[in-house]
Amino acid sequence: MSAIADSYQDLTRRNRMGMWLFFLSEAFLFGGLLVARFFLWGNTRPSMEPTMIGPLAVSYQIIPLLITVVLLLSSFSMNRAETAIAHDDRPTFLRFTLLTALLGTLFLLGVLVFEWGWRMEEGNFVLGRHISPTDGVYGAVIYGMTGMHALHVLSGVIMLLLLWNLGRKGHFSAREHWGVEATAIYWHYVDLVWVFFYPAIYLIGVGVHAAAH
Amino acid sequence: MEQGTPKRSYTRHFIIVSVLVIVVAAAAALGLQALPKFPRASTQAIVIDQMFDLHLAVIGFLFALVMVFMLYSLFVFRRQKGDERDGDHFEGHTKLEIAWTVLPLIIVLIFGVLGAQTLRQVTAAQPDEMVVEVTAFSFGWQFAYPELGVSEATALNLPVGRPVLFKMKSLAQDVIHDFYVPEFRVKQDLVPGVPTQLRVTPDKVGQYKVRCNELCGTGHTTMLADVNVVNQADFDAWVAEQRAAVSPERLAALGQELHTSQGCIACHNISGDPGLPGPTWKGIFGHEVELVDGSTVLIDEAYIRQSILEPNSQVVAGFQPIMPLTYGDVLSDRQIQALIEYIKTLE
Amino acid sequence: MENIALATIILPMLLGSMILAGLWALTWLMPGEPKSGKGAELVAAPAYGPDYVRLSTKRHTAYRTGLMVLLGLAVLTIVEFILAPLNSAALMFVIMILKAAVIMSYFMHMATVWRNEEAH
Amino acid sequence: MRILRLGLVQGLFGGLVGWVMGFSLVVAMRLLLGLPAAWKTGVSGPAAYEPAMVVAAIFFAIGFMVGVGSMTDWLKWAVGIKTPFHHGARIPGSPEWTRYFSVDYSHKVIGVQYGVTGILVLGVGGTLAMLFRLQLAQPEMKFIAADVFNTMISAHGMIMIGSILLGVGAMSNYLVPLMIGANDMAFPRLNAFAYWINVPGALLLMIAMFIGGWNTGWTGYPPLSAQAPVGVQYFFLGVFFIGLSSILGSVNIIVTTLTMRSPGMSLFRMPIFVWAAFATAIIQLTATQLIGLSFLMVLTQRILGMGFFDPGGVVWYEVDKWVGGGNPILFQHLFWFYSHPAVYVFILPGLGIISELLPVFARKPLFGYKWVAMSSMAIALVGFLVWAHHMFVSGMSNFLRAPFMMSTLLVAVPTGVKFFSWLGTLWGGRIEYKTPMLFSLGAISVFLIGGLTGPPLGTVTTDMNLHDTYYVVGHFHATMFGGFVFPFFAALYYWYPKATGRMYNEALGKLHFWLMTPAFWVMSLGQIFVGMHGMRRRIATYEVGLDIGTAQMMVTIAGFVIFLSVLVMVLNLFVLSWRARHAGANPWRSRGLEWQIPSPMPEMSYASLPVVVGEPYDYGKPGSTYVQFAAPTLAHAPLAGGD
Repeated sequence: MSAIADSYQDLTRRNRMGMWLFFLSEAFLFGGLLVARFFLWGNTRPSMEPTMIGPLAVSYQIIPLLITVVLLLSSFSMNRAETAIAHDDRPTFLRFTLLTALLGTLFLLGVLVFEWGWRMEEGNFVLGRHISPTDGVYGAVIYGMTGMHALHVLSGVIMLLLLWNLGRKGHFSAREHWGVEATAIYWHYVDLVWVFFYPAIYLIGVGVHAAAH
Repeated sequence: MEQGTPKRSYTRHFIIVSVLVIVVAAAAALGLQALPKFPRASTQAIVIDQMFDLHLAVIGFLFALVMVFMLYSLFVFRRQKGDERDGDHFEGHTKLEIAWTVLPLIIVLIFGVLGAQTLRQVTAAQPDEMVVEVTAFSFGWQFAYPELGVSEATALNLPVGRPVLFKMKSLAQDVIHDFYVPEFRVKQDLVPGVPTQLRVTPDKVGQYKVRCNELCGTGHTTMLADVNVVNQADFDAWVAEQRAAVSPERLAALGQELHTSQGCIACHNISGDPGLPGPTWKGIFGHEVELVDGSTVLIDEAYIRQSILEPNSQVVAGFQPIMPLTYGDVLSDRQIQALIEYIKTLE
Repeated sequence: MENIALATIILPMLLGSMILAGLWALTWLMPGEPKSGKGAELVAAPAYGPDYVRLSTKRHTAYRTGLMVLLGLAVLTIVEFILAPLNSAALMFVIMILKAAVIMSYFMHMATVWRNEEAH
Repeated sequence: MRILRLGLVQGLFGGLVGWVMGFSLVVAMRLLLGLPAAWKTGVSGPAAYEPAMVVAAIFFAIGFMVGVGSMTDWLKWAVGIKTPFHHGARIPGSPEWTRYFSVDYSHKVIGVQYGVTGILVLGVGGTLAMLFRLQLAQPEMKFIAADVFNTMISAHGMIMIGSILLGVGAMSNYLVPLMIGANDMAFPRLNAFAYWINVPGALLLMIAMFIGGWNTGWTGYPPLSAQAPVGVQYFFLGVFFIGLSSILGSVNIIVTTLTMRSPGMSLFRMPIFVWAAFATAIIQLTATQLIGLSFLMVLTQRILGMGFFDPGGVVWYEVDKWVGGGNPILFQHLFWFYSHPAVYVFILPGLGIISELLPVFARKPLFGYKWVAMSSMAIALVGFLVWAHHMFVSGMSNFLRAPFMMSTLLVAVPTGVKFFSWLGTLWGGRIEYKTPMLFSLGAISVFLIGGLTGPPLGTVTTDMNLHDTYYVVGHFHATMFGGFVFPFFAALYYWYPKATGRMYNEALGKLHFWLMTPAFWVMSLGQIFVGMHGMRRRIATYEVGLDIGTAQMMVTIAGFVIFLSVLVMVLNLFVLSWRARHAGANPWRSRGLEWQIPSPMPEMSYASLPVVVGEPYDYGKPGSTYVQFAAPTLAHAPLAGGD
């Protein structure tokens, strides 16, 4: 017996609803992390002591700000890509999808290298330039929040690359591009989470200093 | 669909059921009140038992209401053999629904208010409270009476009739325990890092047990301590006996524990390694050190006590005056003595 | 002190110029807009998804909306950053929610969830 | 080799491969970085390789899901291969029974898979309970060591919760599409995934018992769980995967309910069970994330040293005090934000089943349909605001106690509406006593015990006495049996003829009921009684002096009778009934949609489109119909009308 012959419209409507329910569900996960942050930190946050980037001593604040900008730009280019395929403009769609994936990767690198501070020291990987995950609740919450978010960015980047590959092979059109829409709203959702996380981690509260130990 | 029957009259049924409900409710309430009660031994327990009795009365009534209605329906409205007809067709009764939404709501609100009131009664500060510090560890209890100079008691001795304020903690590296004396009817968790408190006024002489009531690992079942509620004279005698029993070794052991639990360890290590914000404790007792102002001082009991109470008065050379000023409020005399005894042992 | 000076003056400028540079780069990457009145023909295909939600939206209008949203979010981010020293969590939350609302309504097309697309 | 082609077997193989891969990955990375292979020195066995064990468990689940084939279609989509949706056996020509051991997209197969797995897991949890009830039958018994005892009660708790979630999944997956006139769920592949992820989840829970166990109780409170044996990690991950199933399953239920109803079925013409399943899905969708998060936080605290709940981790300095120590109470807030609403996940579908069955057997409309439907939603919503009543004595902020007491007591109001509506439904009916009806009535009586013992626990002062005593155990088991176990059995008996086309043995069904119900009363009341007489929760033994030995003995005996009665049911439904008589399409003379089609149901339940034209429970109203069937058609089922 054949499948239920539901139209692409019906399926998209369900998919869209399912996707948003998934977002609602994830909102509780990220909300829980925010709750943990406010419960454990109260009105404090780890202060951002200046750090050396090349020869310049810069406030550590700049790195989260830079990666925030990168994520924001990626959201914009995602929107571009989606609008393009909605108008059957495949070359633009492909270009901006790839650009989004690139910016997403840049964001991930920003988190991994600058924010978490993974680096090689004497042949070993060392973690934590200004804070490490074992630094009490400050380290725990920062790594918990950025880690959970980075995990979602990573999956988003993978989805974008798959999307780009499919688009390259001629999938998606103005009429049928649920795949693009899903990836796009997922990507924006990841950005949306960062909208809450960035101030919660780096801007709200009084700076607290790491004890020498 | 099957033919419905003409509607029956229910007045007679309602009268019978109402009578039955009243009878059964009365019987249930009486029966529940007559259940054997666990002995009680505190004034808080009286309040709590009254609240519970009130609950039992309502439980009895509601149990009777639902069960009598249900069993009566099951018996009277059962289907006769071969009767294929449907029941009477009525879909609901809005006024009735509103009634059984609003009435329980009112009862619930009353219970909420009563609950809040009794909570205030149970937790209210009493005049002339005796402070008892309770420390739980895996898997045992320790009690201290800072006002009486008694520490490290393994059994909880309380004078009858005297309000007690328990200040409770679990050690920072330990797990959650719970202080529960069933006869007192109150309990409170002891959480690492979160000091808690509980008030009890024992009102009956007797021997009870503190029972750990939060799963804490292998020894949870046997994590008990004796509670002796005694009259004032016996209590005084016990205090005198305990005071005599304080030894430097026991104090040093307490000092070691305070070193971690009070956070001293963050700045003062016991290994002798440099690098922490504060001086090490290893091998300093009885030695002279240079202070920031260039003078020297002998590290003796007086100096240590002074350094804890007024940390910035005599700072050792090479260190910053950053030690918190709060330890004078946090630590009792005995605890300071314990730290001194501990430092003495670090050769 | 230097940190505060850095935070309040240099960084917003840096951020602003970065965003502008990014915008410029993206505009450069963008395909050419229809110069004449022929843009209307490009709209023949349903502009968004299978449900004709933005059938009437021309492509360059949609692009412009995206750009405006980006600008708005950038401005809000700068405001957030500059106002951080005020240490007002409430204010931060207002801005966060504002940004979230913008993202959800424009980038994520939240309205499409409730749209009943039986008319086709 | 048909057996090797079963999804289950391939999944287990994939899981094993994944486990080995994950374990070697971590060990290899450690060796590459010049670290010793063992993570911890001074311990032996699994504990020394904890991070490797954790990664291995995650890979185990992934390997299982890939091996079983529930991700095949998605992986194909990712590279652009279209996979047509099809019903029927995966491998053409293989017999019907193989479908139940492999990935299958039919919601009816998935429902049965959920149900059977649920009963199997129920058996494991029940066996554990029987073992430690032996220890508790008399004071000061010593035949189970304290550590083993702790692991057993913890495992009993979580395994039973897993089994209940599976049972809830069985009911909602099987019944919701049938009841709303849909041929399948909105996302059949997701549905299959949501079922199969339970299998590695449940397996991890059981493996956890054998790699050191865990002594934390099912609640897993840190700091205890941060210090517990390595088994606690597998417990966390097992719960995590079962939780993932809850979330994905609930997405499916909500979308299905909102978009796939038959024409004419407005929201207030849905069968009442659909309302209950819908309310349940809302809770599962949102709250489940929080238990996953809280367990993940302890997991990372253990292997990465992230001190969320470690009060000793004080390393920061602010103006004049040290800050940065973790707080164990945060865990309890996150944990109970799920685990209290979870209780409503367990009971709401059961209460829905009771409301569904009473009208059929009383031959009367459900009294106050809209009120019952709304009471489900009210319970679900209020359920989000009451979590801290599990923490009245936990040391949380004092001012939170009174508001949470108030909100907790409020739950009594919608629950009361349900009870009174059931009484209204029975009143004036023509009640027929078949096994499903008996179980519904038994459920009411048992749930009444559970419900009435609740308010003393919700009132702070009485809770200060009763908290974490056996009173709680009695209360909780009464709500679970009344809210889930009895209705689940009722549902099994009720829909059994629909699913299999055969009628179970009525006498054995009644025997099951008459063994189980009185035994349960004894057990529940006995637990409540010993709880009020100094019996703490989760203790391996108790003193002679408490004088509760007789009551404990009765509880144990009653427990064994319940266990026996469930075996009677298994015998009845799964052994004897294969040769039972045919049931016919509608043995209960029900008005429900699914009873108007043949039993057992065809692959495509509603080949002809059902159109709802009346109220669902209009028993006793001459000439009323609920559903009419359009001419047989294969055209697509249009979306819901109205609403």
